[in-house]
Amino acid sequence: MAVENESNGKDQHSDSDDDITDVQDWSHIAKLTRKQAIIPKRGEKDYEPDGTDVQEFLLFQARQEMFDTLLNAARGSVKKNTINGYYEQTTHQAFIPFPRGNFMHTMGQVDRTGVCWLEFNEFVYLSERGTVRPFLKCGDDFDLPLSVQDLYAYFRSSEELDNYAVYAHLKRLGFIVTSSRHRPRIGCSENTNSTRTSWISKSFNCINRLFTNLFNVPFYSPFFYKILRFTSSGQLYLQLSKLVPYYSAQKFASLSSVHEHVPIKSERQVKEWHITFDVWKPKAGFKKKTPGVPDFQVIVFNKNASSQRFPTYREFRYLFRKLESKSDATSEREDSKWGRIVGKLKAFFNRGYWPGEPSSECKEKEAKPSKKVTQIQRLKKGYKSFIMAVMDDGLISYIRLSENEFGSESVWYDGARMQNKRSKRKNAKPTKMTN
Amino acid sequence: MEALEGENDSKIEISVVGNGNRFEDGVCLVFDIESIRRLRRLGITGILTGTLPSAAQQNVFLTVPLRLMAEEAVWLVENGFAVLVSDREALEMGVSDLTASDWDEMDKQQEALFEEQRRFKREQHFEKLRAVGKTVANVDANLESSLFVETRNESSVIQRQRYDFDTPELQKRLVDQLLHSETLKSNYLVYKALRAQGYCVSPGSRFGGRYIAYPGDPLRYHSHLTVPPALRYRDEPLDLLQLVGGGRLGTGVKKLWVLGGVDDESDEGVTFFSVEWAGFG
Amino acid sequence: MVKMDNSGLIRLVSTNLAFEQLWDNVRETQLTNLNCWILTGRPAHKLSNDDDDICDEWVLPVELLQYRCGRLTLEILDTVFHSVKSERITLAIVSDDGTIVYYFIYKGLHKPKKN
Amino acid sequence: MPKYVRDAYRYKYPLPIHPLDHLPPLIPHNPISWAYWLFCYLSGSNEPQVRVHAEMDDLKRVTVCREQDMRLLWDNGFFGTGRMSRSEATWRQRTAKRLGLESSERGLESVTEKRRQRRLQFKRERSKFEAAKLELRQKGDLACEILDQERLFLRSLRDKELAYDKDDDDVVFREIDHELLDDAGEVMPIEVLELMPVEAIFLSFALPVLDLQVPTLMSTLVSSNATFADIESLATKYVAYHHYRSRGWCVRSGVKFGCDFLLYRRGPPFQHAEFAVMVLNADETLDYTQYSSTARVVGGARKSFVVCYVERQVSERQILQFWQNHNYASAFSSFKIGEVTYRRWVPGKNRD
Repeated sequence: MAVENESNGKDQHSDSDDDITDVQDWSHIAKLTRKQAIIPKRGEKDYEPDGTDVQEFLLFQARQEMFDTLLNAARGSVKKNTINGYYEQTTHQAFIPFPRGNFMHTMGQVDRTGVCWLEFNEFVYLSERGTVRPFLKCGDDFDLPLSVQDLYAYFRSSEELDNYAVYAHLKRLGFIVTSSRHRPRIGCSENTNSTRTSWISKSFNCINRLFTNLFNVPFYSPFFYKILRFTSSGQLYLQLSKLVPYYSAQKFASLSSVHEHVPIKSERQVKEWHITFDVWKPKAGFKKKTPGVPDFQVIVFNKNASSQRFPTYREFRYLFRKLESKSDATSEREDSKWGRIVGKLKAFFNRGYWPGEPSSECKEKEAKPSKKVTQIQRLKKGYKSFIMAVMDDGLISYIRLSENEFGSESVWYDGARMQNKRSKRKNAKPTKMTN
Repeated sequence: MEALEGENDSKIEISVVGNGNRFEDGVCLVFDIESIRRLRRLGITGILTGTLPSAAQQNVFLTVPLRLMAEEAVWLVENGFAVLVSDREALEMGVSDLTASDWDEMDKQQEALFEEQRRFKREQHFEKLRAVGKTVANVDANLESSLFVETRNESSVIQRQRYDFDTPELQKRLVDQLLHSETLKSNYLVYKALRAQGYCVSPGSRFGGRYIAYPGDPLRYHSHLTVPPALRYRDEPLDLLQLVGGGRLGTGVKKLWVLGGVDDESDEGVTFFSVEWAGFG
Repeated sequence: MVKMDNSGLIRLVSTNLAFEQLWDNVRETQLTNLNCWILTGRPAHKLSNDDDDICDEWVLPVELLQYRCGRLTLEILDTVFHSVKSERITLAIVSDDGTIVYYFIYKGLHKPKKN
Repeated sequence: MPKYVRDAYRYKYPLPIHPLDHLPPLIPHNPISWAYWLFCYLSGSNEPQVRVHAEMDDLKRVTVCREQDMRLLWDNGFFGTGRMSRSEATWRQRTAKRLGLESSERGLESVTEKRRQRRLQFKRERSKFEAAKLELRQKGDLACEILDQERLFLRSLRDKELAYDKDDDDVVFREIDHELLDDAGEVMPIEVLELMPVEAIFLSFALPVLDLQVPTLMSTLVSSNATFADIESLATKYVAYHHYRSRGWCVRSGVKFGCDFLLYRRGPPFQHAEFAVMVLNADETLDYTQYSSTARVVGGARKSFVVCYVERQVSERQILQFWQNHNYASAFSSFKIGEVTYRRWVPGKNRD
């Protein structure tokens, strides 16, 4: 009865563009439920009602197909395969006395007696797709079979319901999703050194600021150019870049426990955000006990709830520090960490105030144009990130928010130097700028 | 909007999931497919959010519950089409009221459903055998375990309690809680004005607004308007940067960016202005 | 009601309309009730396929400063519509980067271009 | 997307302050080369001989009107926007061309205009089809065949629209255009280059380019009796502008995309802007609609959306004090930058 259609092409299609989710052509799913594997295409839509019978008929047909699909999709299983689950109101959990099925690889927890305990999210999800038959644990002799409506009535808050909607949305796509607080933590030694490191970094920041100011002040005075000379645009940029300090993004997983001092002197309230879900891409060897670092961490945000506001920067920083998921750029950068430090030192000594010394960065640029690609990727992707699932009255969209750092990436070019080099080369072609 | 609702139709039941006993930021849901059909005829589409058991691995086509915007729910209640029910309260009352005869009745209903399936399956089976020219006496052994056990959409327990909620005082209290902030109230006025002009209204964050408005059923028509949150008519300066962005947003997707102004000082309703990039400059 | 003084912008916009957008017959009018100025003019070509023909347009200059909020409210817009009795006015948004961008404003809910 | 730039030499320098890049070679075993080098080094200066003349009008707008100045600011880092142009001040050449006074290069604007006309024609054809479809429907036809025809036809039209048409240049000379000509019959230079307030600050406070006094400029932009909020609002935008400029980005206004700045790797003639930046205060939070609509506009133009947060590190009083003492460097360095990238995430595309 319950046919599962794994039509990947289809939902990617719909997800790929918001404009497309706007068009729902139920005739295709109606066919799908009739076991025909068809990749749906966009339905044709009209500009506005034109009063014709043809249009009326097309609308009638579209609705008919939609409601036929809804009415024909019975939820449940044949008696032989039925798995009963029982909801306990006091613990807000459910248990399955005789558990079996694939879902156990990624959901629930089996206790010593072999009973599988489900979080409420998991229970509702499995019931909705017909895998589990839900009951309310009433007494020893009788349990009340629950409907979907009953299950939803047991959500304790609208926030929990929003979270569930996101949970189910990701589960349907095959992701492995767990509530973030249930996952065993790796490396919880943060607390012990946090006070010390924050003190160190605080004092370092102070010294750093002092130096920055010392360098800055004369630069922006009229006498500055009487004293100093710049022999490359790079030196000029280096001076300019000293004015405004910037927050650096956490680039390496290993550094995530270093707590930077974040001054919270905001007049506004700073909300403590919590990660809602840890998410893993679908994979075969997933182990609930040792799940490893999640691929994504998700925060659910209801854009219309008056109790919720989009995070401020202070809240973002707080969140980024709590993240544990893999970030796009991490692995790629970790290898070259040392190389980068050495490079920076070199660049510093080369560029500094030594006149006439060719900037190392310039050489590098010309030698390895591929570096450009990674820089642009770093800037576009950023570092640590989380996914924000935005709930808009039932429609869920996702955004990826990543901590970024433009401050350490210079994209300046030294036109003069490039020109000189080019004129030295014999077969200098008309310039085609590629940076 | 097509044919209006008949006077005699019973009210559509909207379940509200709140926070404990409070319904600020509550979520409004409809579980009954027939009700959803009626809503659609009224020009209210809502968003289907539940897993479709026949295609449980996708998100394009979903089933009940239908989630309504608070605006939609309030509009339905104000126009007498629907009643808000606190499902949690109703369920708890219902469960505690269940008597021995209720349990028996439920058993009987389930058994009746099974019996119907048995009859149908037997007939089908015999049909098949007859086609190949065989007759077998007993099929019940396999049949019993292949009976389908259904988890239904709507609750029978909650339905018994719904009438307790259909009082003007209670409904007003729930509506007030759903529209508890100034922002929500203003947005509701904008929503109502869009409905009054015949538009079908959906949540709009996909297009960068609070609402998007369609000239008819979204199944058949492209949306025409993207509506950002309501503005104060008199004293809220327009954010021109937003307006430039909004107007530009529309040109690509053939939608107008519509500003709705709400004036506390007059009852003249909502003043709309439609914005579109002029195509030059 | 709050008034909106846009007299400083009027030259900027009328020059732009006449010599950059090549509009004809660009004139300035003062809306006394608002203490603000509005321009009329005739575009060089049809501005929208939905228009039947080239017609005179009303242009309201407003200022967009990135570091300060503006003064245009819906009430002011409404009053301008009342004064000019036109289906649409064109907002000339003079931004602080030196550019002027033009946006149509229709009173009420308008249909988007079919095309 | 790199473009072919014919006169890249014109844009040799990324800033109006040029490095001393013509120093003689240093030969280690030749002391005379050292002395000569030192002489050149000391006698040179990065400071320009003549400053760019800028004016502030009654609208508190900073403009540059001399043609050589406009050119200098554009060529050396793409500062400012021509008031009668989309970016570079090209109005005078374009107008001379339009009036048939000289045959110069076709300006970018006129190409865009031709395209626009084509587009309108395409749309007119499309609406004819729509009308035909409606007519068929009114007769009860399901309009299936005509749909396919329509698609083919419209596609061919669109291809034509995209093709760049080289021929028809028409001279348009109107009555009023006489006002534009001087006695010699040449187009008068009425176009000026306008600088964003942040550009004006950068070119006078950070680099000695404009002939404006920094305190005068500042007190014009925010009047002397300004509140802290006014000062902070300007400082916030400036600090963000300076941050990106000093990393080498060409920073231009993002107004057309509903955000604050656009970042070009080198400048508009070279490639499209890669990033669009919204500048916010570190404890500011907007209605979600504002992020999502901006993200959509920016995403539609294939740019990455960055929210740049500016955090104040010292007390309001301290900053006011810096400001009143004209210690702008300290005031600006009392802010700290943080960045968050905002991208759409599509679950279906992130499963494997």
